[in-house]
Amino acid sequence: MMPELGKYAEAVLSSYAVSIMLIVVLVIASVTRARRVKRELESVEKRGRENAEV
Amino acid sequence: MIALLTRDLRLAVRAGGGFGLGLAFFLIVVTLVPFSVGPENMLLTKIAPGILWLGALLACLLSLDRIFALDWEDGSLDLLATSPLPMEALVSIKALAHWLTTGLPLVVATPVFALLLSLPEAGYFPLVLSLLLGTPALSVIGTFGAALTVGLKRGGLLLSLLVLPLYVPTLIFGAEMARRGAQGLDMTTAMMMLAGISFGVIALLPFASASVLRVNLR
Amino acid sequence: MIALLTRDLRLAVRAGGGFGLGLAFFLIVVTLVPFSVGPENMLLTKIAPGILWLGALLACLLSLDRIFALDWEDGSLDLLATSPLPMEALVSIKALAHWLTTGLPLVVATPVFALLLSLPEAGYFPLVLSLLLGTPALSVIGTFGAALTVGLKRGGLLLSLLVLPLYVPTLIFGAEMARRGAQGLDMTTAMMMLAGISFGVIALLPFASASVLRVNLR
Amino acid sequence: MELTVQDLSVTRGGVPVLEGVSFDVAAGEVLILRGPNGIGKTTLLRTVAGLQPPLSGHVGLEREAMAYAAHADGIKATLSVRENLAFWAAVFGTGDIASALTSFDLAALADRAAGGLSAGQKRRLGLARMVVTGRPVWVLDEPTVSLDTQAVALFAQAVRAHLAGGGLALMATHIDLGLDEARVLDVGPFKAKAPDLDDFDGAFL
Amino acid sequence: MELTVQDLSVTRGGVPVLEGVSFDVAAGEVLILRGPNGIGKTTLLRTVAGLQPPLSGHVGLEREAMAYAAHADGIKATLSVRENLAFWAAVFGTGDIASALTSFDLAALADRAAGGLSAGQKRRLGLARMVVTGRPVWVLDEPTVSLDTQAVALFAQAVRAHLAGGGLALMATHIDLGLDEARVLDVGPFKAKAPDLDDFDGAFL
Amino acid sequence: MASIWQYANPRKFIETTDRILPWVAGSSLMALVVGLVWGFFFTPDDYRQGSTVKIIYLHVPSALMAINGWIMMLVASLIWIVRRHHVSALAARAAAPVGATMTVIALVTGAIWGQPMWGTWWAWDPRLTSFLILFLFYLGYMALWAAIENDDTAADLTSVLCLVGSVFAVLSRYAVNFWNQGLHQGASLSLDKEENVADVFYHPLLLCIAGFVLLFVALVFLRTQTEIRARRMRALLARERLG
Ligand code: HEM
Ligand SMILES: Nc1ncnc2c1ncn2[C@@H]1O[C@H](COP(=O)(O)OP(=O)(O)OP(=O)(O)O)[C@@H](O)[C@H]1O
Ligand SMILES: Nc1ncnc2c1ncn2[C@@H]1O[C@H](COP(=O)(O)OP(=O)(O)OP(=O)(O)O)[C@@H](O)[C@H]1O
Ligand SMILES: [Mg+2]
Ligand SMILES: [Mg+2]
Repeated sequence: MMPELGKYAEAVLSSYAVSIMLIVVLVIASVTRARRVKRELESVEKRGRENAEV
Repeated sequence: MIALLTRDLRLAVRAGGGFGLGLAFFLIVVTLVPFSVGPENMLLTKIAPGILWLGALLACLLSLDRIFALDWEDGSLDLLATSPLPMEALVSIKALAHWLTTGLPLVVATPVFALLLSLPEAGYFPLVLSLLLGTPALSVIGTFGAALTVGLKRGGLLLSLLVLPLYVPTLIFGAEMARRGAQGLDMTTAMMMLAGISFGVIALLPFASASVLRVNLR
Repeated sequence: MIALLTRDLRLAVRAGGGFGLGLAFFLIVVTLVPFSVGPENMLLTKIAPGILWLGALLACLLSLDRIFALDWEDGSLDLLATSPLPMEALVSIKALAHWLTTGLPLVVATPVFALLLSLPEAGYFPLVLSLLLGTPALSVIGTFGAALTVGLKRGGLLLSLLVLPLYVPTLIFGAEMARRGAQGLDMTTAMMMLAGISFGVIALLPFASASVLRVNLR
Repeated sequence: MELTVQDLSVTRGGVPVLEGVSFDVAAGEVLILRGPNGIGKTTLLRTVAGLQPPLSGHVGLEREAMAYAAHADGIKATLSVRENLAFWAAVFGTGDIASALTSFDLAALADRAAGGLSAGQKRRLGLARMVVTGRPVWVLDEPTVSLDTQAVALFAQAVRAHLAGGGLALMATHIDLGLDEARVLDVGPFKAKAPDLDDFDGAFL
Repeated sequence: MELTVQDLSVTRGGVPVLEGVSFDVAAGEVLILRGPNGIGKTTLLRTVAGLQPPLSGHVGLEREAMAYAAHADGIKATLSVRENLAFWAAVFGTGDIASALTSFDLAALADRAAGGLSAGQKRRLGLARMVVTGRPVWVLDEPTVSLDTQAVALFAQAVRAHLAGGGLALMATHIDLGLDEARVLDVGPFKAKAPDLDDFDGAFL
Repeated sequence: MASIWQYANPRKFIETTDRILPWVAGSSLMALVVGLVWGFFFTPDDYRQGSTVKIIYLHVPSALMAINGWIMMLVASLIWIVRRHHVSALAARAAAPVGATMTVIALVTGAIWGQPMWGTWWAWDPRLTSFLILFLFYLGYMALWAAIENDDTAADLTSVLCLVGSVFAVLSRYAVNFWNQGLHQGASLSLDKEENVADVFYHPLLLCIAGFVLLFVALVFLRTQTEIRARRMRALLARERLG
């Protein structure tokens, strides 16, 4: 299955590994931050509404 | 306007080292270079124009945060902003004062430092000319950076980081001109570009600086 | 003592760049060198160890005035001086905090910067080792200079000039060690000298720093 | 010349601190703002002086008519008292500093470096700076901090002279300024209220 | 514990400003220094606190017993109120900051960055710092600058608590501190006389 | 059809992007997977470069997006300066880390590629050097956003920085070209068919570029939403503290 990369295998594989890792880290960071901020905003809004009702 | 310029110059002198700070730093860089790369004359001659330009640029960079910081801290900048002086004039004068206290002394002192790094004789005139053309651009660009970061706690780091890439074209053409001059090659293209950058920057950047300063003083 | 160390580190982090300042300056020097001396790889390889040491030293030098200045200005230093903390401990901790925020990050980042200057592969380990041995000495000597000039208006210039000659031995042995390492020569003498300077300075200089600080706070 | 402030809301650090503040001060009048620590007097004065934008509302004079002084009074420690004042006089195009020096009893100190002055003397210099701006509207934040009784009287006298010349003044203080003719405005009632949550729009606020 | 000052002469910028000052303050007492601007109160306090050497005379307590606070109050703008106090408590080995927070009504502000406080709030923090040092002698220069009446009362209360705990205090001020039991010393009479011009001798003074 | 500026309303923006985000993200994933698998497994080696040619599927798209990201920030900054729509300022802020990551990917893959091809990890070649400068611009831009507390001030200042920085970036590009002739190959994706890379490499490359573009768009949408929410939260918390 694996294509024959010859003497450059190290270079090709490491560049794929590094790039994919960087992209994955960026995506994960963006998604988790999005989730966290969304959750926090909701709780802040909820707290604010409750306070406003009292 | 003249009042502001004389005050800034006077402050620089009184502070015991307005003129000196940049120069001292330049001296430090130049004297430490032989200790660090080793004392071979050949090598030094080769890197001399570049190192002198680098030293001048670093000396400039280091004194940037004083352009507005002190006036900001003691409230002078607020008052200057509401004074009859237009903001563009204010930033231009600040840049001029910076050049007079940092750039000009460097230009004047360079030949002496060049001696320490055994610059070839043919290289003196191009080097000084390139610094004379280039340092005003460094001051004006630096003033823009200082205006961007005024009022930020510890803006110093940020200032260097912001200004660094902006300094690259000036440094490249300036050092290239000095290097070609030292090797006796043709240097007109580099010189024209350097002069072009300087004039362009002096003519246009004060407007950008004034607008960011206005935002910062809001 | 630990409270002081954590406070200093925390302040450095909060200020948005305690760790960064030295590093950024290092980056600046290293990226600007090729622009100024030209892009030839051969030449860069030759001057790489020296330039990296020079950059590290300048980055150290520039952050020295922050060791005591801020605490002096807001009166913390007066209060610290009358606190139960012995003065020798105070200056040692200040030096340690300076090294942790400036020297250590430099050591860690050096390999990346060395790449940009195409340092030969054999040079990495000696360079990092020499910096690891040498930067503590730079911090301790710098703390002494900072203690000497604390409270002087615009002490920055004076500080650099005072510290500069004190830095020369460290720089010579450090750069020599890195250079020899890069060329595959024997480097034990330089290494022993560098280590000797570091240990001597760490063991003895805090007493001098403490005594000048006491005088300055009288 | 009249300073009209209408329905002004001011923010500090992105937080509204005072809202709906309205007042006006005519030429020859002085208005003193009072209120507990942290209520927002400093913020209000800075907004009126045009040093920061209001959240909403309107200040009826452009900032070119005003001179603002707070604790940081733009004094350079290495310049002498005379040089400090002369600089500001030159920038504002007024030129004359002799009257400012005498009205704050600074003549004897004129050639001393400003950095060597005592707290009260420095404050007097900061106030003298107001005089040399020649601006009709003075906006002062705690002007008499560190002043002794005699200096407070000098200050009151200088303010009266300013008013007599058609100027007006707005100041915040916790202590008695000796200006009995002044109107007083307590800013306490203008404290900003919590926001309406569903107003999620362009400005986010 | 008693603070005895004998025949003290103090200089500022090389110039003698006060001479022959003597007083003593016993445990549980507070002494207030008064005098016009520029007479030398600040200089005297710094000398007593051991921050500068006296020209002549003697201060009866070593500086390890004292805590000094002036306008520069050693507060880091980027640290929170709590972090600021906790640091000083750790350095002085006292540890407890809760009582300092409450006695200056700072509990609500405890997690705010000190840089964002109003002038009066910052002053309260500076005073709270005195409490956490645990030092018996407080030397205070114009402690109530920028404080509103309520905060001045808090301050008076804190000083009384300090005195009740066996401490003593020495302070300079121009305004009323609400400490009626305090002794007052006018430093005016101690003003240094012009030196004898022929006395050009060892000390050059 | 209402004006396009209606999306400058934060709520409208969030609603709209919420609807299209899954599609953009999904197609990006598909394009990337297909493109990369195709490129990695089913293309031959280049006769000169050997298997290293496979790096092109990461290197070129990321290099393109690094530049386009900056251009997008420039446009958004201009919109903020001219029309003062908060969403555009926040979009510029959201794009910066994505662009910076793309720059890093281009730099790293380039460096790894350079080792076998040129015999060195790094050379002060014009294209490489200007990318390093671009990275510094990204860093400075993000640092300035982070350093300023007031959001509107930060938006104003960063937009001016972006404008001025763009001018200087172009200037640097010419300066660097003048300074060093360089090793890097010229543009080979021109419309002029003669100069193009061989077709076998070309099609998967196009797919990868599309994948990177879509990835960029998806990330910017998501991050802009986050910035909007974070900004609203800061405003609410600040008000709450008033009590
Ligand atoms: C750190 C090193 C490098 C950087 C920063 C870099 C950067 C770039 C950039 C900015 C582009 C331009 C994309 C475009 O404008 O179309 C590009 C394209 C390209 N690079 Fe690199 N590069 C690096 C190293 C290399 C190396 C070592 C090679 C191979 C020998 C290489 C081969 C290519 C190729 C084949 C293209 C496509 C050219 C085109 O279609 O325009 N690069 N690179
Ligand atoms: N970043 C911030 N977040 C929340 N509140 C803040 C922030 N910065 C300042 N504040 C608060 O804003 C309020 C207004 O401060 P301001 O300096 O205007 O008060 P003041 O009336 O002048 O008080 P003083 O009499 O003490 O000088 C204060 O309560 C202060 O704590
Ligand atoms: N370098 C100097 N040469 C001469 N006199 C000086 C010098 N530096 C300071 N002085 C004077 O020393 C005096 C003492 O100042 P100090 O700050 O102690 O006064 P103070 O009583 O605290 O005044 P205030 O109530 O205004 O705070 C002042 O009159 C000041 O002008
Ligand atoms: Mg206030
Ligand atoms: Mg005083």
